[in-house]
Amino acid sequence: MSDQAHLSPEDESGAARFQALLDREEKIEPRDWMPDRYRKLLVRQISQHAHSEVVGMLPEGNWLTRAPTLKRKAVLLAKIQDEAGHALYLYSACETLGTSREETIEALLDGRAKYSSIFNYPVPTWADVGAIGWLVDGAAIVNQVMLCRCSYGPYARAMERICKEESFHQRQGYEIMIKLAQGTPAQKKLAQDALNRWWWPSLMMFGPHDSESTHGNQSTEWKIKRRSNDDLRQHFIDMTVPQAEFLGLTVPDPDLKWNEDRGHYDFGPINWDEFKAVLKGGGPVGRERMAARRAAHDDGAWVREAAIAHAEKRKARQHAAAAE
Amino acid sequence: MSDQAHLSPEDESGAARFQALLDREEKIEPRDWMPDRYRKLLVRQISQHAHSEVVGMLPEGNWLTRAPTLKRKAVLLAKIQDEAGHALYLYSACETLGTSREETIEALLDGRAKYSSIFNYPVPTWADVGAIGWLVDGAAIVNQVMLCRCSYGPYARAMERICKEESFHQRQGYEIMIKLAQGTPAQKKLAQDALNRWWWPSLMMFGPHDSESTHGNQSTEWKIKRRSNDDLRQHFIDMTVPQAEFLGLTVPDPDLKWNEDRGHYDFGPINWDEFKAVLKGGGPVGRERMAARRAAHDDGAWVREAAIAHAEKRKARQHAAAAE
Amino acid sequence: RADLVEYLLRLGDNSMILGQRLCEWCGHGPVLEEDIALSNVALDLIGQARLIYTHAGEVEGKGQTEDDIAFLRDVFDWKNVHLVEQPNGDFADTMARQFMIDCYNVELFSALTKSTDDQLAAIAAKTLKEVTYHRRHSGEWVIRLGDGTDESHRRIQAAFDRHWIFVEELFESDDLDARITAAGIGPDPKSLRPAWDSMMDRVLSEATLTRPTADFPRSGGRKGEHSEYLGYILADMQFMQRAYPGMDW
Amino acid sequence: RADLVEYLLRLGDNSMILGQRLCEWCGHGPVLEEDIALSNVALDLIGQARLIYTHAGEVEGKGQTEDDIAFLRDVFDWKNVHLVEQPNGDFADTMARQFMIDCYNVELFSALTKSTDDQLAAIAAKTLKEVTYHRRHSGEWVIRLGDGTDESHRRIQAAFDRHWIFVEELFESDDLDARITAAGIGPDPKSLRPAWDSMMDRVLSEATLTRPTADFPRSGGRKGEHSEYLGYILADMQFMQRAYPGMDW
Repeated sequence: MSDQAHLSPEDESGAARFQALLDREEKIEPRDWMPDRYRKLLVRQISQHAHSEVVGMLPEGNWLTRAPTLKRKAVLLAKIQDEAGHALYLYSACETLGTSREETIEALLDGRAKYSSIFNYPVPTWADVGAIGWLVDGAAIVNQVMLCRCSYGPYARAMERICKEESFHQRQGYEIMIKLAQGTPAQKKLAQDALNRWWWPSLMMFGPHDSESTHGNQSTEWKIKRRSNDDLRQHFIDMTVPQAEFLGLTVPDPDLKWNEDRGHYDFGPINWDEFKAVLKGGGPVGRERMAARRAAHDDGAWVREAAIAHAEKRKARQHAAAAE
Repeated sequence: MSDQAHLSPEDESGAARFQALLDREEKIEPRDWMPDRYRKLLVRQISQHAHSEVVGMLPEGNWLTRAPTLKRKAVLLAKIQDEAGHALYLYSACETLGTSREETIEALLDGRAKYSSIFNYPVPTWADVGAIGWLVDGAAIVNQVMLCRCSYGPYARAMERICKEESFHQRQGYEIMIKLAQGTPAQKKLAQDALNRWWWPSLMMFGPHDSESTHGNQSTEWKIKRRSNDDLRQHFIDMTVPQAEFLGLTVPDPDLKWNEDRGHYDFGPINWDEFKAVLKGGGPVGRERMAARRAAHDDGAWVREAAIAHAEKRKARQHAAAAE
Repeated sequence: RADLVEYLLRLGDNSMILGQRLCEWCGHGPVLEEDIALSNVALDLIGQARLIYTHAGEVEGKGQTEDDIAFLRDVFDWKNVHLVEQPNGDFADTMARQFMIDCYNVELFSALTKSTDDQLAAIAAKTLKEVTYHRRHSGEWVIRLGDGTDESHRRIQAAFDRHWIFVEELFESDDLDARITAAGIGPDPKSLRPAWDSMMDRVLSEATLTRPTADFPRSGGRKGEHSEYLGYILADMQFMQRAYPGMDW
Repeated sequence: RADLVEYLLRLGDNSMILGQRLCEWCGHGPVLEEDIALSNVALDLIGQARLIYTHAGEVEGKGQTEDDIAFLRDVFDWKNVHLVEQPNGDFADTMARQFMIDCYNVELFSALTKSTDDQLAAIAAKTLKEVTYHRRHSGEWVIRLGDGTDESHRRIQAAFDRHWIFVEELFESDDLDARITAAGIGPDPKSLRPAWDSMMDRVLSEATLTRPTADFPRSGGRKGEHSEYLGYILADMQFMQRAYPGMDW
């Protein structure tokens, strides 16, 4: 049964307007009529994105206390702070769709909502921090640049703000890689190892092949998603391979080579079994990530309650004072 | 009112025998009659000694994960293991006096019983581990050698076993100091710093001056304590100063010098205010030590309960099997 | 000059170690806004340490960089007070510790804006703005927690009780302080106490909390005497520079 | 020869890291006897690592000592399995982890007593006695906790559930294992599984526990892939050798 099947007359005019806005490439705004499934699809995607920012603080946060220089420590702190900020924008965007931050976070903590499974890989060395900035943030940007043109106004606008900061992060990550690649043999090894571990998971960030994607079509029709997974992935590879060459590092894909005819890099088959296993099983450190988030939430409960209680007390006092 | 005041006829013959044993330098055994205050004094002293072994595991335990070589790590592990063993002997000695290990430990955890306040000083460097072995164990041995001749049999025998191991510990500690003192300038500095910090607290381990000692007299009469605090302290200093000289380290006491007439080292005044403050306030890390012990006890409660429950189940099953 | 270097280390080490401690909160805060606020404070503190260390390196004139100073000294060469190396504990512990040091820093850096050392005065002017903001933030939380629920009141009171033994050390003076004060470089620590006390009393009272007392105050941090926590902090913090000496990052 | 060195590191690193983890228990055990028992196990494990590393250094022939091998390698050069680097958790976690590795070690070192490498065979003979004792100790605790109180049953079951994802890795084989097996130096890890399974099943059943299943087993430790815990373990463990390089202790 499609959304159209039981529309009231009012809804019908809303639906028409919704389609007209889409057709004219104008933004849908919170108070506009929108199909239920459009709303759900957005909530799912935006909240997943928000959770990814939050969970994404953990792998890098790991290296805050161990960053090799004070400058790197400060830059990393600022980056993680930005990520928390991004999560705030995105939770707000979710709220414009009628889902509170509390509900959204509940869904993460009880396992109903997902976050990017890229954060379920461990970050054992400093070079990983560089590789995450370079590759993971790089892949994220490719996605996010597209989402700046998404049909839902608040999401598109949040993405614009996020993209600016994210490209700064990507540059910082690449800078870490440059330092390592131009450094001692030990540093070069760190860099190459990190590239070896993060290359394929980064490619998987764009999701399954278009032929297997479940939400792709509807998302594209509604102009939430404006380019296909495979298209975005190819774009990322084309952009990143020359960067790896500049670093003097080897991309861990023997099939990788420039295809003059296509004007793109050809690349080897992706191990989708691993992708599915990580999605399903939480990946090497998925359990640790969720445990950390749950602990933060549970340990913080009394703080949040105190803040509310105090705000109420204060309000009551102001009230009493005003009444006198 | 003295113990003698309300002795039954039976007690009186016991008291006579007790005194006779003391006079003949024979040991008092658990089943012998003994004055209540003798028993209490012993329980106080032995349990304090046992607690010191237990709490003493913590400062050095700190360096197990950071010992500079595998050999040192192994030696330190063995030493701390010995200390736990000493505590077991001593808790057993206490039990011969009618006080269970549980009661004794309760008294430590609720603050009624004391432990050596030397363990309330922090152990910030590896050299401290050496200094503890050399000075703290060294001072302990001086005390313990005397206690091998103590009038209470089980305590004296526990002390004999302990003394053997303890002198091994002291030698290990001194060996650490030798390595440091013969090492690089950085190592020498570590050694000298540690000596500076541990010298005076070690001297305080022998307790207040004889003129101020509260339990000294009675203890001496009953042949628990066979040499005075000041006497033992002097012995320790005479023994240790040449060792420091051999190391090429400077004892942090400008008044220290050999007194040909006395045949002993003269030394400067001890800061008893610090001693009292540490005793009273728990010293720099007393709170942390007790918190660690309480946490170990509380976190282990379910384990101890499980062991008892299982033992009972097993016994019941054996019973049932036997009854069939 | 050696005095000035030593004095700068005392200042920088406080900021450095507290900043390092706050880094541990990252991703574990009670609410996202606090993750942001705490990392903001950490960022300011580490920024302060960098400026102060760089200045110290220049004054010393032996070519030591901010990183040499932060990553190549062992425990006994650190001059921070005990308060900043205490574990984060729960959010109340962190906020009590923070408010205590923030109040101190506001008075200290306010005095340092008049330092005869121009560079230090300039650093202090920048820092004063930051620590004033920190104090507002931590002070608000002290009030919120003190005058919040029963549980939060209990926790924040316990946190102050636990940390009060570290107060005396903040205001201890030694010979170096005397020379620094005489040279007009920095204030006598003792002189900062009345303002600290009155700010503390005001906020504790608004938070319906009781001012604790301390029997056995800690001391000696400025001379390199530290708790056992510092060694573990440094083991993590310095790992990369120790394991990969002299490399560029 | 490079194969043998690599293989020895895989063996030694397991003992080393687990021994290091057990050191953290010191002074914090649930009862004094366990403080002694756990440090005894730790002592054995560290002793094993020392023998194995020394042998590896000799085989390699580049003058590396046991300490060079233990203290100068960063995360990616460690070959231990994930299981041994897991945090101690509560006593149940420690005992579940211990029993799992003890059962493995008994089978492994039992096979290694027949190694064509004489030195390794000698080490294995000594080690086998130790790990057999360890297995008895941890096995008794598994039974005691499983068949103890409701709480202890719940905790030890949860501990096995948590650690089960690390089982597969113990029995993984790679090319190196194939060559090692072919040379008669050590057993094929896969071949140890049946005995491990049956011992595990016997004790779990006596402990009234359920054998868990694992969806997404960890792997790769032998190739240098590790959890984020190992870096922190090494930061503490290696601090002294990193901060004071090349000195005698």
